[in-house]
Amino acid sequence: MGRPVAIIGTGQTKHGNRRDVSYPELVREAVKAAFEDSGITPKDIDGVVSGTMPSMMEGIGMTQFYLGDAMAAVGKPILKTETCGSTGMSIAHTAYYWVCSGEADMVLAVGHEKMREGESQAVMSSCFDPFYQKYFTSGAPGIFAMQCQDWATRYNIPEEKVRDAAALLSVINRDNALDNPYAHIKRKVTVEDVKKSPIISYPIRLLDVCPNSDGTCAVIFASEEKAKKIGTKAAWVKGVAYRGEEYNFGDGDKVEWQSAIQCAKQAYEQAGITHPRKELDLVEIYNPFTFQELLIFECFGFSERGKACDDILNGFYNRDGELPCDRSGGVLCTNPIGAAGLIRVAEAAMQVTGKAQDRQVEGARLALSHALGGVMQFNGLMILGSEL
Amino acid sequence: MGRPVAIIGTGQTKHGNRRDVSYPELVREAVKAAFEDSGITPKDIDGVVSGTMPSMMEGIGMTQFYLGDAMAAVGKPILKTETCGSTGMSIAHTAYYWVCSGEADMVLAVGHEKMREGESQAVMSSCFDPFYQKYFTSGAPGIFAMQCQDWATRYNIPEEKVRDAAALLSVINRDNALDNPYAHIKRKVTVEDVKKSPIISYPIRLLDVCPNSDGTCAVIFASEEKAKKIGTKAAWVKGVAYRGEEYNFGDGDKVEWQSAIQCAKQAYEQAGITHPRKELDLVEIYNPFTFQELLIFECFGFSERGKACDDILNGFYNRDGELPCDRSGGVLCTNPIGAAGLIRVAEAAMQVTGKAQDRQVEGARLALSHALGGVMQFNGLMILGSEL
Amino acid sequence: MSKKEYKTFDFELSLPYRLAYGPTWTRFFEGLQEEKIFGTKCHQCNRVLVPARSFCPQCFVDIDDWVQVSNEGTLVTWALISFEFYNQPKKPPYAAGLIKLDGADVSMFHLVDGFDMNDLDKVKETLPIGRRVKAVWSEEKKGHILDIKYFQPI
Amino acid sequence: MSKKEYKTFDFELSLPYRLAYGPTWTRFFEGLQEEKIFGTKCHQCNRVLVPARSFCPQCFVDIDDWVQVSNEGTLVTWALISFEFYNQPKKPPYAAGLIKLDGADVSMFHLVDGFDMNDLDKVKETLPIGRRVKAVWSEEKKGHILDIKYFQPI
Ligand SMILES: [Zn+2]
Ligand SMILES: [Zn+2]
Repeated sequence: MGRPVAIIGTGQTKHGNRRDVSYPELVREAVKAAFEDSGITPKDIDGVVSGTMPSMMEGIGMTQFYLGDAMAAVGKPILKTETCGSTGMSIAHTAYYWVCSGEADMVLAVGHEKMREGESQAVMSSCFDPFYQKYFTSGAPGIFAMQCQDWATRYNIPEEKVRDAAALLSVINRDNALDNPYAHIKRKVTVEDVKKSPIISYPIRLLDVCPNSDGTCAVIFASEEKAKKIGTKAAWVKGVAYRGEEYNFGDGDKVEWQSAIQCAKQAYEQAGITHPRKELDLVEIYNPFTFQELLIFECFGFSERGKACDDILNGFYNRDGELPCDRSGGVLCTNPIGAAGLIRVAEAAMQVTGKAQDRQVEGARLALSHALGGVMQFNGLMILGSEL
Repeated sequence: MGRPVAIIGTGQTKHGNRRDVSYPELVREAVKAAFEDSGITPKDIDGVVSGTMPSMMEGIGMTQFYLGDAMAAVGKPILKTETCGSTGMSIAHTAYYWVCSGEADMVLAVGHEKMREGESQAVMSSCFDPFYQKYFTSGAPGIFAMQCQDWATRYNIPEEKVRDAAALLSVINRDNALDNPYAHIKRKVTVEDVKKSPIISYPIRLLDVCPNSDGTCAVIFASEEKAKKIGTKAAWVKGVAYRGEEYNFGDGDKVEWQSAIQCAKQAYEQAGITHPRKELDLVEIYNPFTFQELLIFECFGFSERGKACDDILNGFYNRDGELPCDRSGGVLCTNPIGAAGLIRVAEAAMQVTGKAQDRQVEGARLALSHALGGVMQFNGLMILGSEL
Repeated sequence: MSKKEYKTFDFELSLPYRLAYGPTWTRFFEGLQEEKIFGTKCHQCNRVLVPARSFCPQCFVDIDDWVQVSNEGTLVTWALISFEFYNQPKKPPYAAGLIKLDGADVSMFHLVDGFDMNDLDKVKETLPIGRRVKAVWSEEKKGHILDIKYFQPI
Repeated sequence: MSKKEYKTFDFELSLPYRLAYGPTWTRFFEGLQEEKIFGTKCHQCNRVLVPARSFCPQCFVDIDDWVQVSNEGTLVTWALISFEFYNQPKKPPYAAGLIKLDGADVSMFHLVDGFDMNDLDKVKETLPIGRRVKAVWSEEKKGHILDIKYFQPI
């Protein structure tokens, strides 16, 4: 790792259907909140990193210049980073590298999406080559359903157990979202509600799936010197990793999911974590689909292979369990997709700085944030701690 | 500046109409060349940075995953950076920050575009908001024509002189391209040819304008330790800067062009340059339009205000002049737009390492590379030197 | 480059959008329907920004001080668009320009029209930099930037 | 969030494209026209990659050793698509799957069809993981991935 880098402030919009504001105004709402939270002003910022997944979601091909004013980028350098669903995490990584390089002391990272302005599944389908994969990906649910069936078969997990575990995970996330003032979907549901909701793509049902949200998240990264000078409680970056896989969905193994496994391995090494299940205080997993989150628990070493369902059913991932997952309600309840990865980072930062209010995990000192993108081709992580 | 960073190898495709290969194959052609030039293999790379302007140019919304295989990104972290016309420079900056941070020792930067696969002006128009500016930008030539008229009026430069200077600059660039094996347009023209070519957007004529090219450029950035271990002649990063302006075209002054002026100021400070006109050995300006390059000469302090025309007419920017410009033939002769900024970096690196073959500027030790983007909203620079 | 012609894949990508104006742009565009051009004034740098916006790009402060500016102004610069491209909003030749409306501190981007565009010399003669221009309104107004049909030399 | 409804701007963006297949994909897709599925073999990792490609994504070496694989293979996993979305290539319900063709070392992404998709239990019964499937060809072939109409359980 390079020189220490801290997160000194975060800001989020109220996420959801935000037809009440224009896209630049939505973005600025979170940017202003991040400045307020950190106690600095636009003048203090050395650079801005922005991103969506993809720009075409809102029909404007180069958002970083349409939104530059709203990100206080006038007179400053700006970078725009887009890596599909993992965009928000890549924004955080780019901002981190920039501060870490010594070329900037404070960088504003902004992830934004106004998914309700376009046809989101059609836009996402436009991300694929038209020769081959575009016909079969069928939006996100199709490929995630395939991954789930592959996983359950490989580890001989009974269909009913997978179904119950995923349903309970949906309930946990949705209950968590009730405590989150920024969350989009805030509705209490039961395991039975989830299991009876309409099938989207077997085994995925409506209540296993994230919504389309409008929203923005802004996070301010600072050097050690600046963070100490500003003096507010900071979250320290302890581990940063990202991995890609082959483009063709059929080339790789999405159960022994190398991009997830290897990326966690690197982040743990950097953070000095040897037993993630024990050492982490909470995790913010990028979880647009319940089933996939269960598999990720295994790939990241929180649960043994084939045992994530047992762990969730035993309360291990509950808010008062040993490793609370997505105390924010996760992507499952809020998905402005270009922001969603950065929201994971922001929520982890809020937790280790004790700013998470009603959703605070008591005594949280080490938190993992995650995002994934592509046809399950990319995984990225950032681990945050309360101490330098 | 952070720790020293070097460019240890570059690769380019033959640019032009490349319907003979698929987009991934076009990208890999340059990536392979960069590996050959540097003497390293994909295994040595810690990360990949990619970009286009914008992804939608080729109808594939997320090129970094379609092209990931071709960029040797399997099993590695990848970032995609897009900032309009300056994309290629932003890719270089992102790669530079990454190596500079100490989080990576070798990063592959790839800029790519297959402009001939889409309707380029229509795609570029899609970059604007549909409420307001989209109706008036009219592709790139319109706004550049406005900038030129504003500049000539402000400094009372006679129309004929501006016309002659721009025509001569076109001839210089086109002559230079004849020596560049990668260049797209390789055709000798005269000042009269330029002045008689069809009007695109007064005062801009056809031979004042860049082509639509397919092409890719790859550049490998390395830490000091790695560069020295590999031992090939390296180009060292001496200055890095980027500046944005307001989104609304009418808000800023595009003659006293702050993003260009401030960005040069920062890069010169970093590189310890006080007299750019004297100290630089050559410049690779992002020059899709002849007139604009003249104005940039002034904003960057090579020519006094209102005097760029005199300098060009006096041979100052000739290949054997005091400050050879775009010895590669520039964007004017080759414009795969997402690659074009990175080509400037690569050409500057080739010059200061003595690898520029027929277009070598003798004794080149300090070179400036540049790109711009947005509605003239962004300028970025990277200054390269032959010594650490 | 090989001489062999390989296959190409031809397709048209079509995507629908519904973008929110939000309160500030709704009010600005509703103003156009009433033949009024609104700016907002920044209390920090004292500039009147046109079109109206909800914050100042330079000062990053909220602004909500609405000012109606003149329908007349000065031509800062212009371009004659003579080339055609796919999806072009207007058929060439046409002129785009930056107009500094009386009462505004920044320029407005719009069309300049109302005279013959086919003779370049005539256009140059008609449009010296600094020429006074005024808004010509479309008959049917939709709360759209083209409710101003164009700016015409006066 | 305000209750007031502000204006929206509705538009459709339409862009045409002409993408080059290049030599390898031209040959692969021409193969489909002849009801042949081609892979290429990497001499470094010895994997046969389907669809054919010009280089190995893992080894990054050129590959040009063409291998015709079987039209039959094993179902690795599948999904039943039951929801509709704009621009969807096919009307639901339909199934997509990964098929490991005999002779190939990676799976091919395609449709699984040829039986009633409307009863989920029937679909699950018909498609156990590991089920043998074979390519069903379209009558009219265009050198397109859908020249394979779908893979059908055998
Ligand atoms: Zn102001
Ligand atoms: Zn191989």
